[in-house]
Amino acid sequence: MRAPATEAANATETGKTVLSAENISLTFGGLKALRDVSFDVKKGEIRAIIGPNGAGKTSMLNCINGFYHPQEGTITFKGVARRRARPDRIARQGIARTFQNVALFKGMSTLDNIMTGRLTKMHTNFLLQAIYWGPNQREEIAHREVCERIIDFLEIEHIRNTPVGRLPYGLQKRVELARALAMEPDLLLLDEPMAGMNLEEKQDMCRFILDTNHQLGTTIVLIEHDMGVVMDLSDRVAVLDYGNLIADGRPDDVQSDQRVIDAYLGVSHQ
Amino acid sequence: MFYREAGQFKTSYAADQAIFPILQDRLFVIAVLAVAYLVIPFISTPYFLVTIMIPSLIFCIAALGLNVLTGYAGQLSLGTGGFMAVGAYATFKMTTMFPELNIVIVFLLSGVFAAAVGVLFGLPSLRIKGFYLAVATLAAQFFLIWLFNRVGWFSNYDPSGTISMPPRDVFGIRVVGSGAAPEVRYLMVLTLVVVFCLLVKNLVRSRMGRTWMAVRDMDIAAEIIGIRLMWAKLSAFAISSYLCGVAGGLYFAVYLRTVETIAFDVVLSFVVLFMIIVGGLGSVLGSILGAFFITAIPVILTRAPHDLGIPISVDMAQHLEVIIFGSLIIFFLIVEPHGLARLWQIAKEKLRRWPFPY
Amino acid sequence: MQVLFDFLIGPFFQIFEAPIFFVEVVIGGMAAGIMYALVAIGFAVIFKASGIVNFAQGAMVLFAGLTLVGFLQMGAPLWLALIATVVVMVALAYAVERVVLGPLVNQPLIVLFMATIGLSFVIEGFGELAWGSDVHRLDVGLPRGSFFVGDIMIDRFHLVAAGSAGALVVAIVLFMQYTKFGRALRAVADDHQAALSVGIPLRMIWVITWSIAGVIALVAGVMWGTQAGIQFSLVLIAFKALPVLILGGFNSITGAIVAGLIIGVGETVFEVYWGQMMGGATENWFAYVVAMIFLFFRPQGLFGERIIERV
Amino acid sequence: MTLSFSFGLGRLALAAAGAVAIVVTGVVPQKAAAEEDAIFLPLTVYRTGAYAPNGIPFANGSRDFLQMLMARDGGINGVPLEFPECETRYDTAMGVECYERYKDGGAKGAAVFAPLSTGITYAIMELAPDDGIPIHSMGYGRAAASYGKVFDWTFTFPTTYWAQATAFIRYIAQEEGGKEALEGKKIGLIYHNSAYGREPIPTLERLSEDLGFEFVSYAVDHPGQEQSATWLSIRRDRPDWLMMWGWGVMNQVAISEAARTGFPMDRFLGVWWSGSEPDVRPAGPDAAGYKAGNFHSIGTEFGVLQDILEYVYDGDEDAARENNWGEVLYNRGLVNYIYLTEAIRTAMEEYGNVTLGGEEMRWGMENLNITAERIAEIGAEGLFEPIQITCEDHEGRGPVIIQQWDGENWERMTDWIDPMHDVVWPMYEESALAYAEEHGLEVRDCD
Amino acid sequence: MAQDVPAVAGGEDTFPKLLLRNARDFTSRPAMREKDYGIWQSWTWGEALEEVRALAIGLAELGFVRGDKVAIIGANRPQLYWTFCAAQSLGGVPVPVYKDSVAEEMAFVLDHAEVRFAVVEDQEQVDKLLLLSDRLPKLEHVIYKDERGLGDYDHTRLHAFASVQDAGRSAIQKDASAIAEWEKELSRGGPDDISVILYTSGTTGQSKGVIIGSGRAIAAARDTVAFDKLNEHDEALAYLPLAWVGDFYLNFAQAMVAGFCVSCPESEDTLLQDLREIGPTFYFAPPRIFENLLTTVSIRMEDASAAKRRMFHYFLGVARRVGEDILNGRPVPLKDRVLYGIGRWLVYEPLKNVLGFSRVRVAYTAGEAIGPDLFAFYRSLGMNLKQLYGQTEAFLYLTAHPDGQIRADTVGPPMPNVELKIAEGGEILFKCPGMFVGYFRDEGRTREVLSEDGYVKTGDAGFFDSEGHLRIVDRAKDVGHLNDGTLYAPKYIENKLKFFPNIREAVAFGHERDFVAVFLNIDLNAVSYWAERNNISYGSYQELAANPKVYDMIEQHIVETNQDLASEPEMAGAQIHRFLILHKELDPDDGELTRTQKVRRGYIAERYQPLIDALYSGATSQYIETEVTFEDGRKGMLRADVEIRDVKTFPVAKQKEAAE
Repeated sequence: MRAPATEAANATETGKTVLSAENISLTFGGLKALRDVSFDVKKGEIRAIIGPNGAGKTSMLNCINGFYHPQEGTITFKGVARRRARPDRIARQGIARTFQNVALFKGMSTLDNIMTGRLTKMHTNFLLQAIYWGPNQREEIAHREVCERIIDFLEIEHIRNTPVGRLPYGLQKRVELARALAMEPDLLLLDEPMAGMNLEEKQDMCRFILDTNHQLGTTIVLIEHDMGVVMDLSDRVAVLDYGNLIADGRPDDVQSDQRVIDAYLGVSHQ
Repeated sequence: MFYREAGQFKTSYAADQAIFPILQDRLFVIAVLAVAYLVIPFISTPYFLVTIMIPSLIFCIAALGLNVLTGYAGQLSLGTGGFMAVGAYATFKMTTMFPELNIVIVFLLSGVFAAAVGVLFGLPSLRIKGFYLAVATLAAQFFLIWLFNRVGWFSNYDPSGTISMPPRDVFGIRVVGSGAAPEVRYLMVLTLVVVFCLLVKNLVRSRMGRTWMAVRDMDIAAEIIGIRLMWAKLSAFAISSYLCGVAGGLYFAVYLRTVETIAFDVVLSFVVLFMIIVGGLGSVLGSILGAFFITAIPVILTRAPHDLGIPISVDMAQHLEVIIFGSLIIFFLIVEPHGLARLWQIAKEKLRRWPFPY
Repeated sequence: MQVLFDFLIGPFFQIFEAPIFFVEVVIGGMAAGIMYALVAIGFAVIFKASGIVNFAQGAMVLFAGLTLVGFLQMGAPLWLALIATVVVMVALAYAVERVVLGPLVNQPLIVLFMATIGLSFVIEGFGELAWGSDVHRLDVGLPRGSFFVGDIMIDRFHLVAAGSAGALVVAIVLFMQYTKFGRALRAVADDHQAALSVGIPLRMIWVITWSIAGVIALVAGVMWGTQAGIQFSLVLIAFKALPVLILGGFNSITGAIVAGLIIGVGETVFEVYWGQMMGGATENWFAYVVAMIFLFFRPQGLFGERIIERV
Repeated sequence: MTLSFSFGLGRLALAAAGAVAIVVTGVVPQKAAAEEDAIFLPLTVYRTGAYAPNGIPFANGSRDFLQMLMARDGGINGVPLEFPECETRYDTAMGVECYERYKDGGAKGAAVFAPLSTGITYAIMELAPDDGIPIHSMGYGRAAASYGKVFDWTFTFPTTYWAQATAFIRYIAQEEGGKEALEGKKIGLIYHNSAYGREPIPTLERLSEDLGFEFVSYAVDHPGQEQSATWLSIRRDRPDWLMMWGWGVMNQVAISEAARTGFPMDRFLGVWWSGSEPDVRPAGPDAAGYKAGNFHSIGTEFGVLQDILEYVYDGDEDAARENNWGEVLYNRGLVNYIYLTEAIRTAMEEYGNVTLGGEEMRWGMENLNITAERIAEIGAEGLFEPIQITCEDHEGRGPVIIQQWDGENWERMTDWIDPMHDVVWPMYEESALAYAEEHGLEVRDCD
Repeated sequence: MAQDVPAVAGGEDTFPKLLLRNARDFTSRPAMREKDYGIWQSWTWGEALEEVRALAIGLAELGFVRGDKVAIIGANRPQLYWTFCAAQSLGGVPVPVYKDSVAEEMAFVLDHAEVRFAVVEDQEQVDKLLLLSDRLPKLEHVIYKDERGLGDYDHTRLHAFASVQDAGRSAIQKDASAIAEWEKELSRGGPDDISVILYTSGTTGQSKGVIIGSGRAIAAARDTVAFDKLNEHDEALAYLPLAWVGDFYLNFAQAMVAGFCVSCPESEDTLLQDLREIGPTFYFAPPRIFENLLTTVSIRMEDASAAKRRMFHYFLGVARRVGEDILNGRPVPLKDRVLYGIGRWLVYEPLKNVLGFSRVRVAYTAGEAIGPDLFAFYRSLGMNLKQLYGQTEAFLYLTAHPDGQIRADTVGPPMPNVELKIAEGGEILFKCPGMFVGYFRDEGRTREVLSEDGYVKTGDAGFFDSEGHLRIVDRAKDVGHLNDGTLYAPKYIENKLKFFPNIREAVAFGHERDFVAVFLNIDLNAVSYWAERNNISYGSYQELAANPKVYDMIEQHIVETNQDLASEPEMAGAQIHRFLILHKELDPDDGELTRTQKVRRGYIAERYQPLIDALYSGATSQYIETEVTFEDGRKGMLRADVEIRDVKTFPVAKQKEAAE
């Protein structure tokens, strides 16, 4: 296998910051999900967030894509700071994500699901859509082509027309990634992309994530439990524990950080 | 059995995305249209046209409308009757205020008013979901009916609040009102149904349809891929109500000719909802099948004792009809909860795979 | 200007001018609300156990009323007629479970909802077929007439209705709290799997739920029937119960009572003080509009369980 | 998806059967199996649904009378009658279906339609002229249709809602001691919020202007099971008299509520559709004193009812009572078809004793003249008043009585009261001409 | 329609010249399709010319010169077919290589063929070549079609297919005369050019590079195109291995000559679906594929409702009884005609449609003997299935069934312009228009296969029957004798066995032995289905194969076979006495089968020597260890006790029963 981490990391560490979250605190009722977490993502890197269950990893992603609104702190994306913004606006700014528990549109086929990723890029008005032939068809076809390339990229041709509800879990995750890629995001958030997969599926998914990062140049933030995967894939790792950021750095450094070992590695690998 | 798909391959996305990608389906649709246009008007009795075909076709449009909202966008609505009433009264007001205006244009415009009202009553959908929304839309139903009852202006101050359709011609042919031949009315409605089916089908296979379905299937995920929920839901309400409005106009002007508000009461909302459930949610074909099924079955059941020469009293027959109709609905829901369209789909798949079982 | 005054301020003058009358209006509204709630409770019980909005509740009210009247007309004494009717309602519940719910288990709720509408047709057709379409006078000896407390007129019948509703709620609550079935039923509401582990078959629970709803329908039928005779229109009272139901939250029995009172009072006050200005007959939509506006701020209803969205 | 595939074919077969049924309905000729030469009188009835309690007696009266004619006379002047029933459920769409189903029935098509619902009347009034079938909306439907110059195919005799409203006012004036006494009185109307219920409002508003009484109205929406707010308003307003244009359960609830809230029942006056046995039955004795209008008498003493007892029920009075014999709406159904059979006789004078179609029937109705002698001949003396229809006057300006519920039975309590024809006829004309204008109809010349 | 068929017209003697002609004559007719990105991407002949030209000029820019060899490795892709033509246009020689060859084989072929260029499909092949690069000093440039995953590779010797084409296109853009130059280069080609070198894997020994001359290839293709009246309206599906003569012949040579359209499936997994979509009019498949399809059909029908199954089998019966006769225009009772008509509507046409054969006008099977029942099955459905017999050295066709003279037991009369003769000992010798030039860099073996009078030895034994049809008995060297002198043709027996759906592979032994015994492979699909219905649980092929109930069932099949053999006097002596079911499936990766799925008898005999000994020693079971190669190249040991059974045999039928 190729070893992208070292080579690519050198290339991207100098990349400019695409997203920075500063002093984020998020509270639900009395529960503090995130405490004063600061965190940045550089262009072109694969950034991992790890931590034990309930450490606030998903909450962090939810803050980034606007599903939660942190009580304190600012999130700056592509140089623009924001406090409260609806998820759809943030999606349009170029952040896509996948979910821990697949959030596909169950009633639609794989292709249609991926096509929904293109919705924000389609512009014909509804009258033209109703007439269909003409501008709308041209637009449909243009975006279909993009989606077909993604289908090809993720090797899901054979399930193109299958309703996603009938797909096995591993493929659903892949379709979800496809949908996110269809949005051509600048920043891709992956929430446990490999959860519940077998070894072979995990390998495939790793390959797709790397290919996405390399070939499409997409910046990726991912949450993952499988330490091996995280260490292989990511350029930098942030470690959360009980809503606190306890370590942040290159995989090797993080791995050897005592606090991390105590809080996370020690717990889960004893 | 009838399908010969070998050799029907698509060399372009345009062909692949066609409404009927299979040749045999295209031929079938053409045959159906040919029968509808060239055979039915000439062999049917006026009774058949007036009591089954015309109302069924009109309900096709209404069901199509509700299906856009409920089947595609996932917003349950029981306000259909109200939106149809808006269309009916708009038709009446426009055609009496502007007698020169082509009646077909009046029909098409009347939906616009319904759409506006639909958007207004669709606002709660931004917060409310499922059955709660269904009941909330009943507010539209009851309020609108009350409003038309109450405000004399809508009925041109008719003492009884009833509106009746004055005769109107298109190209010198009487299409509505006194003297309009059933065949002409039928053909006009049929044409509108064909056009609207096509337009809706186009919508649902384009961006709009996918937006709606995304919201239907998982609104959170829809939002996160950049869909504006408000816009998506309200557009569904608008287009749904537009179609219901047009259907309401036709229901009034072409089918009943004279209506009072009770014609649009909540029962009508349920009837249309029945159509799409029995026909199939999220399916244009389902709207059509459902409309015909729900319209025609009671008529057939009512007539059955008479036609079969069974000597039972009308009240007995009516009670039996109600029971049978209710049972049929339950039966169909049990047999195929996804509606007649799914049944059709299964039949088609079976024929495509024939002689194999899978 | 005048219009605005009439609309915004005038009615309040009226209220202050005749406070006694206002009290009567409120009482009348509460009475109406109790009547709505009687029907709504039936919905709530079934929804709580199975998530189904049972549209046939109206038809069940009619059916229960018709059956009771039928037995009375056959010369049965009241107590026997009541028992016989309860037996019939339980049989109906059993039949419904066998024929309709059983085969539709695990289907989307909208399908079940539609099935109950079909069921509604069957029940009403069957009821009419069996007992005829006529208006039947129902007199089970409930007190009639009114008396005055001070200047306020109070209807004896309303007191009875309120009492029945209260008793019904208490009975249901006791049933839920202190019987095995009741506990199972609550478990079902939370989690079907958990219910199975309680050791009561799901189907049995459904039969019981629908039987309870049948008994509630009987009570509602008696109340409504005493007022206007047992007749087909009873089916339509389901529409009066729906806004109560959503306002209260579909699965809350307390909610049904409270919302019934709110809607009853709200629509009566509105009709008396504002409705007349608008031409009257505002009750039908007012209830829904109140419910709708309310839902806009609290989408799960008054007592409904909070909907928490997670990703 | 766990579909059983073996089940599939059965399902498909079923769906196919449905489709076939639809097609068969359309293609099988709609021919009623009946005698070739019978006069075809389809009866649109509603024996089911929310309004069935009122529909059943009416339907029975109509049916029994026509059966009696067949049994006693073998028809009319030797020409048999065929009168199939068609259930409308008081629903307009179903009524239209009935109309379409039966309009071409029998040898020469339906001779006349009595739609028995204001909604259906409105709907088929638009259709009937095209088909050449006269409509008889007896005491319901569009009041302005009395104006024969515009509505040449519709007949409203013997009277209309508008006329009745004026008759009520005349009665109230009588009770209060003259028209002048109405000045300053408050007269209320509680009405079914539909075309039917709103019919009298313009007339009453007009009269309130003319006679100086205060008119207040209370709308009750369909179906009208909950009227507590309405009755609280009534209690607050305390009208001196209250009229009711109610229907179905609304009647029963209103009468109960009136009794409950202590409204003086003898000042509560129902339209003729709110004044039959089913309406007062649930309130029972509490409703005693309640009054209602009518345009025919009640009771069983008339010759024609006795003939029915003899020819239809073989003298079995219990069986007859089971079928509502002698009840208010029973008599009304009967009177309806006395009028129509008389119109047939009139037409036969012109066209001979042959099977009549709509065209001939219309002539018969337009030239109908039932004299007192003729009423006596029929055995209906006192049941209704003589009437004459002309080209211009499709109403016949019939008079009205008031009846009262004594807790057990309805009793006729007044003599025939003439409506204020001078008030309503200009209104008929105005409304009819407006309709003609809107619909581009020609106004006939009746001179 | 027929007038466009350039069977004799034109003087094109190289494929590039044919391409020019097609681009001229059939400019806007489709030349190639590929299922890609969800639709059938299509190229007309005009577009194909442009693609080939761009590629050729691009190759030339890379330094491709006359005489260079280019290896072509990958699945059936239009780009790879274009490479054939582009190389030929520059006077180079395409050398297609089996894409699933293991590194060793590939290294041999590439080295032996002295390739300078390789055009491959994807990363997998690139990786393989990079791995072998030390051993292939002559290989200079590797061009890959699919860029996926190759972005980070060192691109000094690596080129994307598109970039080569782009280079060609920009060369044209810079200097329009590049086209003319290319066409000039192209016209330098002639009939004596080497059109292609096809490495035959052969059933034994090292691969041989069969040199096919351009003029001969085209002459052969012209004859066959005329024979089957193929034209530019035909459709074919290219799914056979690129390196096999059949693919080059059918989908390149014939397509070029006739101008028909060749479609490439999306992937192997979607082959059946793609076949169904395209619905080819001209179809070739080895018997194995037809057999697999029939097995699938049978299995799928098992799940149908009883009524439907009865209907299905009833009408298949009708077809079996009268189908051939009706299609061949022989008199048939009216009732059967009517029944056949109904059957056609209810079963045959739908079945063909589902299989993708609705439009088939001409279908061939070859490579192995086809079971007569199997053959009859497809024939009776109304599919024009024929057999042909040919060889790489002959550039495929030697004999084929002409329309109307089709018989299951023969491979037809010689094709036009083919000379056949039977040598003593029964070996078939030929001379034909497409005859090979020689084996590349292997004079010795070239001489070996040529007879003194210039005929080529096929190595097959056969004879002509009374109607002039050729019958193949077996590989000449495989035909043997039992110890008692009885004629023993292993393939004949094996084919009979293999016709049972439950038996996938059979290897018969008997030469110079006392009796005939067989190794069997069960068909995992069919038997596992059978097992499921008979409540037999199993964990692996091995377990299933060893199950006594499976043995019982297979034994029954063998008894039937013996019964059958007993009825044929010539073969009756060669009944099967003993059999065993192998504990593993025969696999090309283990060298037991050729890449074309033919049994390597000798190797198997060697590998399973203990089993053979046991067969003839009378033992009832035998322990064996076998080395196996897994998909990823790892090796492992498989150990098993294999049961051996005796089978009932039958006395030779005294007199032949009347024809059944």
